[in-house]
Amino acid sequence: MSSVLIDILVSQRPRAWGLWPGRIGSLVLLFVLGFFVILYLRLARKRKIFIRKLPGLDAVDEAIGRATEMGQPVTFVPGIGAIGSLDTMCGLVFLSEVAKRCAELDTRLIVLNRNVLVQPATAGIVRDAFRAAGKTEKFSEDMVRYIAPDQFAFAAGALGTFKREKPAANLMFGAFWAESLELAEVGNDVGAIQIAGSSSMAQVPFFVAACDYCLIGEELYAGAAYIGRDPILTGSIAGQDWGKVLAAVLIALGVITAWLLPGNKWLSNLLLI
Amino acid sequence: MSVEFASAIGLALVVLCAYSFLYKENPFYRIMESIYVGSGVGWGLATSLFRFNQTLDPLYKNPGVYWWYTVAIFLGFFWYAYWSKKYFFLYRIPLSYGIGLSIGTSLYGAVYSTFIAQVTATFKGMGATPLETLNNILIAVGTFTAVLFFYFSREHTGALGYASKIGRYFILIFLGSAFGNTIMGRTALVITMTTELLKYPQWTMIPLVIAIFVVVELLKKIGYLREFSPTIARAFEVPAKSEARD
Amino acid sequence: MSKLVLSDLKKTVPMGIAFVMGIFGAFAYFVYTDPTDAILQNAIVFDSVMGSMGMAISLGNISLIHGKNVQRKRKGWFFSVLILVLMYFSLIIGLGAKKPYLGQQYYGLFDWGTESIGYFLVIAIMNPASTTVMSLLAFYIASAAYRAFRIRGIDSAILLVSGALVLLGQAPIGAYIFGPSLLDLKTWILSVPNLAGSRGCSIGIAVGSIAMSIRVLFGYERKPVLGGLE
Amino acid sequence: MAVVEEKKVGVWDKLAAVDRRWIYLISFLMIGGPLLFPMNLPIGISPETAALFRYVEQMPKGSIVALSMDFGSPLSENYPQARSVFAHTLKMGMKVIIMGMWGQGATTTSVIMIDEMKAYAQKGGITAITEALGKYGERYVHLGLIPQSGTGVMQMAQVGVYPLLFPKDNYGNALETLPFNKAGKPITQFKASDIDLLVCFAAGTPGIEVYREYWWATGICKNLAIGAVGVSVAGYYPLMDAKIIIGIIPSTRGALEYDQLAGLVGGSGQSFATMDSQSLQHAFIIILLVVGNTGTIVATRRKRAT
Repeated sequence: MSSVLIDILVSQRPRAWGLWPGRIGSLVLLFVLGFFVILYLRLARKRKIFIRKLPGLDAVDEAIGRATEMGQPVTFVPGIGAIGSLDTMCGLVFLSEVAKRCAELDTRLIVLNRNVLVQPATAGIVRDAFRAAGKTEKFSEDMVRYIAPDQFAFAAGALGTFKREKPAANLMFGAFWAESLELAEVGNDVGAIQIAGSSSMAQVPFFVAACDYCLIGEELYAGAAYIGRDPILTGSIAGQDWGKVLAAVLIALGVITAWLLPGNKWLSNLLLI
Repeated sequence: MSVEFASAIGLALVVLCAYSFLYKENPFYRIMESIYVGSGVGWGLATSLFRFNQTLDPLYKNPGVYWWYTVAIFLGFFWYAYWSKKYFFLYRIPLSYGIGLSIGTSLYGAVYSTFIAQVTATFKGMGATPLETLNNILIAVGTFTAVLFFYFSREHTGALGYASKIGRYFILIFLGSAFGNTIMGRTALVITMTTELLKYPQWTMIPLVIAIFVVVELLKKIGYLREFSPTIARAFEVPAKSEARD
Repeated sequence: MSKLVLSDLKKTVPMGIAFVMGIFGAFAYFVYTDPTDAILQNAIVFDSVMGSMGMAISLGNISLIHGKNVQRKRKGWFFSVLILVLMYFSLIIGLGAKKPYLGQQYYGLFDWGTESIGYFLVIAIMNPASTTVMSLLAFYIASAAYRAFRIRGIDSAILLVSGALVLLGQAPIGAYIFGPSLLDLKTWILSVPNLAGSRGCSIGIAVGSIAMSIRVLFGYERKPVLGGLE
Repeated sequence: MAVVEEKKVGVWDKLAAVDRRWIYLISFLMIGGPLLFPMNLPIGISPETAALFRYVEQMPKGSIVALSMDFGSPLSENYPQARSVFAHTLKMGMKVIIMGMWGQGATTTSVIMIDEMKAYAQKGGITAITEALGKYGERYVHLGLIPQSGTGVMQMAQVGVYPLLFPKDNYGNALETLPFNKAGKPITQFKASDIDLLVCFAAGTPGIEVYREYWWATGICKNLAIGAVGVSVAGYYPLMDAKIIIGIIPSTRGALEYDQLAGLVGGSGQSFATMDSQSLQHAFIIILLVVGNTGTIVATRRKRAT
């Protein structure tokens, strides 16, 4: 960053230090949303919190079971996002459960990676799952493949892998871009049961069209908390719900104000302090 | 032969090999795939080395101030600990740093641009025309119910059931229209590639590749190509017998 | 005893780093002071330098897996040879191409005069391959639409109708057959119900991502940071 | 009994389970056919493209138009849009600045665009464009890549294009040697506020949201327009609704619409034949939907009957 830019930033400040004007509402909201999540993480230790079934999550086990019966591999794609993206992290959480099941059932698992830094994380998770099942010798480096950094070089490699390995189950959780439909269509073509999840809303339509089950948007994050069947993590989903209730209440309040007092913007001003 | 001419021929071959995948997985596609993947990795690495070198510019110019770059470089070597079974844990240091920082820096964006901005954009009352008013109502109702569609800690029955059902319809319209909206862009790409292919000298490759393809398929049908020696069959992953159509 | 502590440190230190960086990164966006601004800028540069150091993992991993394929003469080992050769070849070409050539810019570190081969790699292989592989989507969309858009209930009917209307509104042929009002209908679908649906999803994603961030930062969800627990 | 059933199965069931390769083949013919044998179907004009066109038409001669080339190769959907707007603004006598936040688009693709535009203008005998293209540095400048995308754009708004951001143009000419000016104000003193219209051809991020944040929201330059790729068009309607952007050029279709409005058919490098391909492909997908659903309805009817 050049010194001129820092000067500009400095010149925009009212004082030497303080809270950014326009961001205070966001900060308060972040605290509120975070409070609900942490509250429910605590509450879940004391009592069981009901979470409705997410369609698709139970199907993950079924899909792996089917692959085991058919003697064909399971493929897993943790998205093509960077390691720091939350979608990729959800993908890693799903992978750890999938790898655990595959290690228990002796099913061949193939993980396809695009990002250099996600590759070691996925390798570590799969290796860990096999070690936990006491089958270290069954893990091979070939299970976790790095294909290419270029988006469509990755897609080309993944499509070829699908056609050659003929997976019976194809699981895709993470951040996807234009290659989503290619992966899903070819996976469907080779007859795999497909379960996908993404918060890239531009790609969800294609997953919905070509996969058997799809986790839409927030369901991916909820699914990541739910898949391990850990009661504490599952409980925190109820904290998320309070965030949505808050959003719904804000929308209702804002719309009612706009109808009753046209031109009055107290609520949006409040949120954008 | 000029570089441009060779590139044009190469382009035609690459495009035709890639499209052959639509018919089925075949060695031509696989050759294209391997060349593309290989050169993509190598070239990408060369480019990122260049960018890395650029990032280090301050260190070269002013090592006294930017000495901490060397610390980053040193910690960067920890990535490679993942190959070791004993020192695997070292690799978590750069990993956790990156994850922590990117989660932290994305929080403001998550609250502001995907929550507050979207919520406040819904605050609309009477419009200038009746249609606009209706649209404002629809958007408000749609957003309100679509948010409730994602409510997890209760079964969707009763009032919540109705709301989430309406929200579901809005989300379905969103999914359907996004699907319909994409086709044009993808078709445009096929048009570009086909136009490229129809230029001279690219088009000369079309009959050639199709002829090779047909000949190979015919030879397979007759059973001639089954006679491959095991070494070659293994090297090219050619199936032992002609593949059954599904 | 000491062993136990060490194995704990292997987990707690990374969790601690993630927590500290996460909280700091978040608050540096809300608070302004000279030191935090400077530290945040430098922390991001630090991350990018450290992250760039990991890029050779790709080289190692591909050499390892495909090298083994070749060594053991596994099925399709010829293609592994192809990948390995092309990878090292294009790495050298890429490193050596520095000057612009035929209107293309190159980002080599050294001046080995390999621009013409680099031009071939980019123009003949990588650009067309990337566009062609992307354009396969046009065909997959057709077959996906054929299979998926079947009316089985009210849900799939909504999906089908909204998809078909936008589809028709996009292409000139739609307005040709149904008149310009179709264009208005398409615009209305995109700007009203589509907007509401996507807004709802986006608010959900915001809430979900904040919850996920908290679970990771506060150590309730450890798998992403630890990359395997052992 | 079973034989009767078999006969009833007939066409629809076969169609429902058709090998998808037939779909691929027909799609390919639908797209490739019109390129060889054009039909030249007329196309309607979208209001969002017309809005941008009308805005450019009413701008006075000598206004500054900046094109932000935020996409990759010339094979991209944005390329025809950029060409189309470039041709029109040159013809209308505007002064054009070419820059961008994406490496490839801002440098090599822009060079290709200028070359192809020269060839197009000479071939079509459009002297206004040929003349303008002959005066590099006076009628148009190619500044190249905006360093550090977002921060660079902010710097342009606060400090100006010179000397930190663009000491030299894309060809290495020092900026002070160029005669480019706005009513006597040389380019070295340009700031974002001197730009009368910014058209951002965005394939993704960084894209229009950067200009929106640093230029529009701060009130420095409120005249933004966007050339959008098909996938993201839907997301920009709210922006146009909120009067944040003047107009949208949707996908390659928008480029052709703009050509038609500007009376420069071929200016985008797109022809009506390409739109014929689009039409046929879209029509084919509609036919697929109809066939698929008829098949399903027939199947359910039969199930009920038995």
